[in-house]
Amino acid sequence: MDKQDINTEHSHGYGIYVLVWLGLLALTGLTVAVAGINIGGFTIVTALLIASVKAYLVLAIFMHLRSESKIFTVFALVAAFFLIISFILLFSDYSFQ
Amino acid sequence: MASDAAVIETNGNEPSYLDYKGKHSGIKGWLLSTDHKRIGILYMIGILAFFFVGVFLGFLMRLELISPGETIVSAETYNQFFTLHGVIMIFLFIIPGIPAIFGNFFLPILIGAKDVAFPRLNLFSWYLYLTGGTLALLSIVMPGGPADTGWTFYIPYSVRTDTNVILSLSAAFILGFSSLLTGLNFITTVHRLRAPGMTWFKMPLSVWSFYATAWVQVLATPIIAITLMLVAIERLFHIGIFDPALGGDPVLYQHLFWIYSHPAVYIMIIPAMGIVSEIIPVFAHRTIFGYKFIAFSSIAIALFGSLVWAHHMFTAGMSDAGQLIFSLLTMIVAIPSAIKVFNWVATLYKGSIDLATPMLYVLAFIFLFSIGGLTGVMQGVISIDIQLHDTAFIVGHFHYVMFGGTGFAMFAAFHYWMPKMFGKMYNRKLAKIAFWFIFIGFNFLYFPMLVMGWLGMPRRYYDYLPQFHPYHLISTIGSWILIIGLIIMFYNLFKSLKSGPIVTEKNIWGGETLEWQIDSPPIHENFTEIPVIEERPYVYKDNEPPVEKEETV
Amino acid sequence: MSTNTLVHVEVNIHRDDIGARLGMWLFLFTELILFGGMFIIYSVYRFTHQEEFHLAAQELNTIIGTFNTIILLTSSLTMVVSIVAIQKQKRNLSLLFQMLTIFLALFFMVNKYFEWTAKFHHGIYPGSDTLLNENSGHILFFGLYYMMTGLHGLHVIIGVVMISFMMRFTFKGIVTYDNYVKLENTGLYWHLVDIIWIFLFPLFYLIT
Amino acid sequence: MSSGASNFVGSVDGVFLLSIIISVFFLVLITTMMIYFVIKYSRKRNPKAVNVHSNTLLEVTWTIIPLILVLILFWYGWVGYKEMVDIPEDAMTVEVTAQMWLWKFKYETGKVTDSLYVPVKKAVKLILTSNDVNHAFFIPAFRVKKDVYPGTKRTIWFIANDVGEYDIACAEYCGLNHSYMYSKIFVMPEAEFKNWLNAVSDEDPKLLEELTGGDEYNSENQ
Ligand code: HEA
Ligand code: HEA
Ligand code: CUA
Ligand SMILES: [Cu+2]
Repeated sequence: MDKQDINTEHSHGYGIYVLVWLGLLALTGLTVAVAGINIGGFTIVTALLIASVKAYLVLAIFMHLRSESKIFTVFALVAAFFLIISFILLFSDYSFQ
Repeated sequence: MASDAAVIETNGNEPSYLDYKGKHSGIKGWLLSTDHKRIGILYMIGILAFFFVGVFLGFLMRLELISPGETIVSAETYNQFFTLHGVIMIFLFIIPGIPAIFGNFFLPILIGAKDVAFPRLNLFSWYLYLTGGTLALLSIVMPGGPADTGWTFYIPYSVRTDTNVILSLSAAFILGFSSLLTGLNFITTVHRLRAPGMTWFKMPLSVWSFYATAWVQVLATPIIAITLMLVAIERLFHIGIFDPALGGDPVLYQHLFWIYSHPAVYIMIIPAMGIVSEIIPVFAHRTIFGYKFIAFSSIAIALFGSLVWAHHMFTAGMSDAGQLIFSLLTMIVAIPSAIKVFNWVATLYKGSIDLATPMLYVLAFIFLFSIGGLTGVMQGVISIDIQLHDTAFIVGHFHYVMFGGTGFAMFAAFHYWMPKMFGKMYNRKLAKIAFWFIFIGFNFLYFPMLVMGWLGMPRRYYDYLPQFHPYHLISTIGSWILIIGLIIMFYNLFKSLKSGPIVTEKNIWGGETLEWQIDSPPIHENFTEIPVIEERPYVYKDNEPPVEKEETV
Repeated sequence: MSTNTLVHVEVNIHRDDIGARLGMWLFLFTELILFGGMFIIYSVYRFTHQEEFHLAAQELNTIIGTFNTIILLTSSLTMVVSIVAIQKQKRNLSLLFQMLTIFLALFFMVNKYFEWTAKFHHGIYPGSDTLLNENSGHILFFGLYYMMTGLHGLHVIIGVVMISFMMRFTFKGIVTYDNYVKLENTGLYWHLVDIIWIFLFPLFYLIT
Repeated sequence: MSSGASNFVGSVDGVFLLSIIISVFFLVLITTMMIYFVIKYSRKRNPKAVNVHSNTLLEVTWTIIPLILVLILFWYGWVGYKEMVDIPEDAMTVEVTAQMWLWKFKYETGKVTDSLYVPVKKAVKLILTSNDVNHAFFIPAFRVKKDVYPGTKRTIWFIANDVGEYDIACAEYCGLNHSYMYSKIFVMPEAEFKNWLNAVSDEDPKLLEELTGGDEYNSENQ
C-alpha cells in the first residue's frame, strides 16, 4: 500500500451542494405535509422513507461517500447491517408476543 | 515469513524500545509514550494489577462457600464480591486482555508496520482504561460500597439498591470507550499499514483474529454504552426507560444488555484463538492446517456472534418465535469454533512437536475450551437451558471458556512472547510445574460446578442446601491448588524479568512470523527497514519433502 | 489524530489522510449505533404503546421542529461549503462559513432551550408529578424525548467546540488548501449530527 | 413419561443425556487425538515435520457432522420447550407472588399459603408475578423455571408424578437474601389435597394478615 497517497480530491464547485440543500428542504416540506394527511399506518412508513432519502443525500454528497473509495461504502453497509439485523431479531420477540 | 533474510537487517546498535530515549525520559517516557510496544506494556501492568484483585475476590468467594452458612463474610459483602469480581474480570481483565497487551505490542510488528494508525489515540485509550478501572475500584471505599447487582445490572434491582451502582456503570461506560477506540485503531491499522506485499491471505492468523475482534468492539460496544448510561440516568432522574414502575420493560433492558454482552464473549475468545493458531504451528514446526478456514471462521464467529444474544433469556418469557430463532442461531454459531478446534488438532498431524510451556498451555486451552464450548451448546438447547439457566452450571461454563480458554491462551502468550518482549527467559522447568498445578486445580475448581448446577444449585447464592456441600468443598480445594500454580507462574515470570537469562537470539522458538526476524527486545521502530512480504505465513520451507507429495489447497 | 507523531527525528512523518478519514468514519458508526440503540428502544415502545405515543406526540410543537430541521440542514450546507472554500484557497470565505455553521448551531440550541423550558413550565419533565400521573406510554415517550434530543443536543455542542477549533486552525494556517483533513473530519461529524436529527424529527414531531 | 418427578423430566433428561453423549464423544476424540499426535510426532521421534496444508473434504466433513448433530439437539430442545408452553385447558390455577424474599401462593378458593400444595397427577398452572424486583421460580426436580417480573404475569405448568416434597428456589438474583428465598412444594394425593384446600386452617388468617403487612414471619402451616 502506498504510504504517500495523500488525498483523494473531491468534486469541487458549490452548485451541487446548494442543489442538494434545496432538495433536502423540499423533502422536509414534503414530509411535514404528508404527516398532515391521515394515511393510517403508512404515516410512519412514508416519514421514515423520506428521512432515509434525506440521509442518503447527506451521506452521498455532503459526506462524499459517493466519491470516496469503495471500502468506505462497504464499512457503512456493515454498520447498517448490524443495526438492521439487531432490529429484526429483536422484533422476532416483540412482534409475536 | 520466509522472505529473504536480506530484506530485514536489524541494526544491532540501535537501542531497544525499553532503553530508547525520546522526548521524555524516565517514567514520563513511558506515561507519555505513543510507542505501541510501550503502551502494550502499560496495559499489561494495569491489567495484571486488576486481575490480581479479581482473582483475590474469587478466592474469598470460594472461601465463603466452603461450608453452608456464614463462613467469612456477610451476605451483602458476598453479593458485592461477585459483582466486583465479575465487573473486574469482564471489563478490566478479559475483554481488554489479549488485544490491548499483545495486540498492541505485536499487531503492528506482525504486519510489518512501525506503529498503529493512531498512536496518540492509543495512549488515550490506555488512560481511559485506567480511569475506568480506578472508578470501578473506587466504589470499594465509598460509603454504600460497591454495587451488588451482579455484572449484568438487571433492572429493576439496579435502580432500587442503595449501593454505588452509578460508579460501576460509569466505569463500564468508560472502559467500553477505551475498548472501542482500540478496535477502531486496529481496523484502520490493518487496512492502511500492512507492509508491501502483505496481502490479506498473507497475514498471520492472529492478525485476522484481532481484525475480527476489532469489528465486534466497534459495532457492539456503543449499544452497551448507551444502555448503561440510560440505567444511570434512570437512577438519577427517574426518567422512564426500563423501570417497570414507570411503565418500562425490564426485558428490553436485558435484550440491549446482551446485544453487546454476547458479542463481548467473542471479543474475549477470538483473540485467544488467534494466539493458539499462532503457537501451534511454531511448536509443531509445520504449516497450519486449513489457513483459510481458520481465518474465515474468525469472521464467521464475529458475524454470527451478533445474532444469538437472547440465549441468555430463555426463561425471561420471550415469544416462541424468539426462542426458536435464538436457539437455532446459537447452535449454528458453535460450528466455526468446531472448525477451528479440528484444524488445530489436525495441525499436530505429522508435526515435530516440542512440548514447551506455551504449547502445553495451548493444548490445555483446546481441552478446556472444548468443555466450555460443549457445555455452551447444551445451554443453547432450550429445554435444557430452562433447567440450567442461572445455576452453577452456567458459572462452570463461563469459567471454562473464559479462564480455561482466554486465560490459558493469555498465559500461553506470556510464555511464548516474553523472550521477545523483554529479552529474558524464564525457568522452563518451574513453568511446567506451575502449569500442572493450574491445570489440575482448574478442573477441581470448576467441574463440580457443572454437576451441582444440573442438580439445581442456583448461582449468586451466598448460602446453599446441605446436599451441595461436597461439591462446594471440592471446588474450594481446587481453588487452593490453582492458587499455588498461579503464584508459582507469576513468581517465575516476574523473577525472570529481573534476573532471568538474557535472550539475544532473534528466533528462539523457530517461528516464521515477522516478530521473530527482529531484535529481542525490538528496537523503537520495530524494523530498520520495512520488510517486503513475498510468501504466505507458516511456510516452514525446510519441511517440504523432496518429493512433492503435499496436498494442495 | 491524522498524522503519526513519533518524536524520532529520522522518522519520515507520514501523512495518511485516507486512514484518518477511515478512522473518523468508524467513529461515526459507533455514534450511529449509540443512537441506534435508542432508536431500537423507541421502536419497541412505539410498537407496544401505539395509541399513547400518538397522543403524547401531539404535545410537541411541529413548527419549532420543522424550523430546527431547516436550520440544521442549512448548517450542513455551510459546513460543506467551507470545505470547498478552503480547497479553493479562499481562507477567509471558509472562515466565514465555519462561523455561519456555528451560528446556526447556536440558533438551533436556543430554539431547543425554549422548547424544553416550555415543556418544563407545563410540568413535563423527568420525574415530575404531572408526568408520573400520565399513562406509561406518555412517560416513556417523554423519557425518550428528553434522552434522545438531549443526547443530540450534547452532540451539537461538541460539534460547535470542534468547529471553533477548526476556525482557529484555519486562521493559523494549520488547516490549508492541501491539508484540510481535520476540517473535513469535523464536517463529517457535523453531517452525522444532522443525519440523526433527520430521523429524530419525524419520529417525535410528525407521528401525531 | 412416568419417570421423574414431573411430566417434563423425561424429555429434558433425554436431550440432556443425548447432548452429554455427543459432548463426551467429541471431547474424547479430540483429546485422544491430541495426546496420540503429541506422543507419536514428538520432536524426538519425528524430528522432521511434514507440511500438510489443507484438505477440503475433511473440512467439509467436520463442518457438516457437528452441524447435523447440533440441529438434532436443537430440535429436541424445541420440542421439549413446546410442551412446557402448551398449557392444558383444565389445569388447576395457582397465583404465585414473589417478593423479597418469599413466595406466596393463592389458590382458586382464595386460600393463601407460603408453600405450594398441589395434587398428584393433575395439571397445575401457575400465574407468576412479583411485587418488587425480578425473581425466578425454579423447581429443580421438576425441570421448570421461569423469571418473575413486577407488573406482568407469566405462566408455567406441570404435572407432578409422585407424592412427596421438593424444593422451590429463587433463581434470579434479587438482593440480600436471594439465597434464602427457598420454599417447598408438597405433592399430595388428590383426595387429600381436596380436603386440605377446603378445610379452613386456623393458621390461614395469620398468613393473610402477614400478606397485607403483618411483620413477624412464622413457619408455614403444614
Ligand atoms: C469467552 C467467553 C465465552 C465463550 C467463547 C462462550 C461460548 C459459547 N457460549 Fe457462553 N457464556 C459466557 C461466555 C462465553 N460463552 C458467559 C460469561 C456467560 C454467562 C453470562 C452471565 O449470565 O453472567 C455465558 C452464558 C451462555 C449461555 C446462557 C446460559 C444461561 O444463562 O441460561 C448460553 C446459552 O446458549 C451460552 C452458549 C454458548 C455457546 C453455544 C458458545 C459457543 O460459542 C461455543 C462453541 C465451542 C464449541 C462447540 C467447542 C468446540 C467444538 C468442538 C469440541 C467440536 C464438536 C462440537 C459440536 C458437536 C457442537 N453461553
Ligand atoms: C475471566 C474471567 C474470570 C476469572 C479468571 C475468574 C476466576 C475465578 N472465579 Fe469467577 N466469575 C467471573 C469471571 C471470572 N472468574 C464472572 C464474570 C462471574 C459472574 C459474576 C456475576 O454473577 O455477576 C464470576 C462468578 C464467580 C463465582 C460465582 C458466584 C456466584 O454465582 O455465587 C465464583 C464462585 O466460586 C467464582 C470463582 C472464581 C474463582 C475461584 C476464580 C479463580 O480463577 C481465581 C483463582 C485464583 C485464586 C484462587 C487466588 C490466587 C492468587 C492470588 C491471591 C494472587 C497471587 C499473587 C501473586 C501474583 C504473587 N467466580
Ligand atoms: Cu428472589 Cu432471588
Ligand atoms: Cu451468550
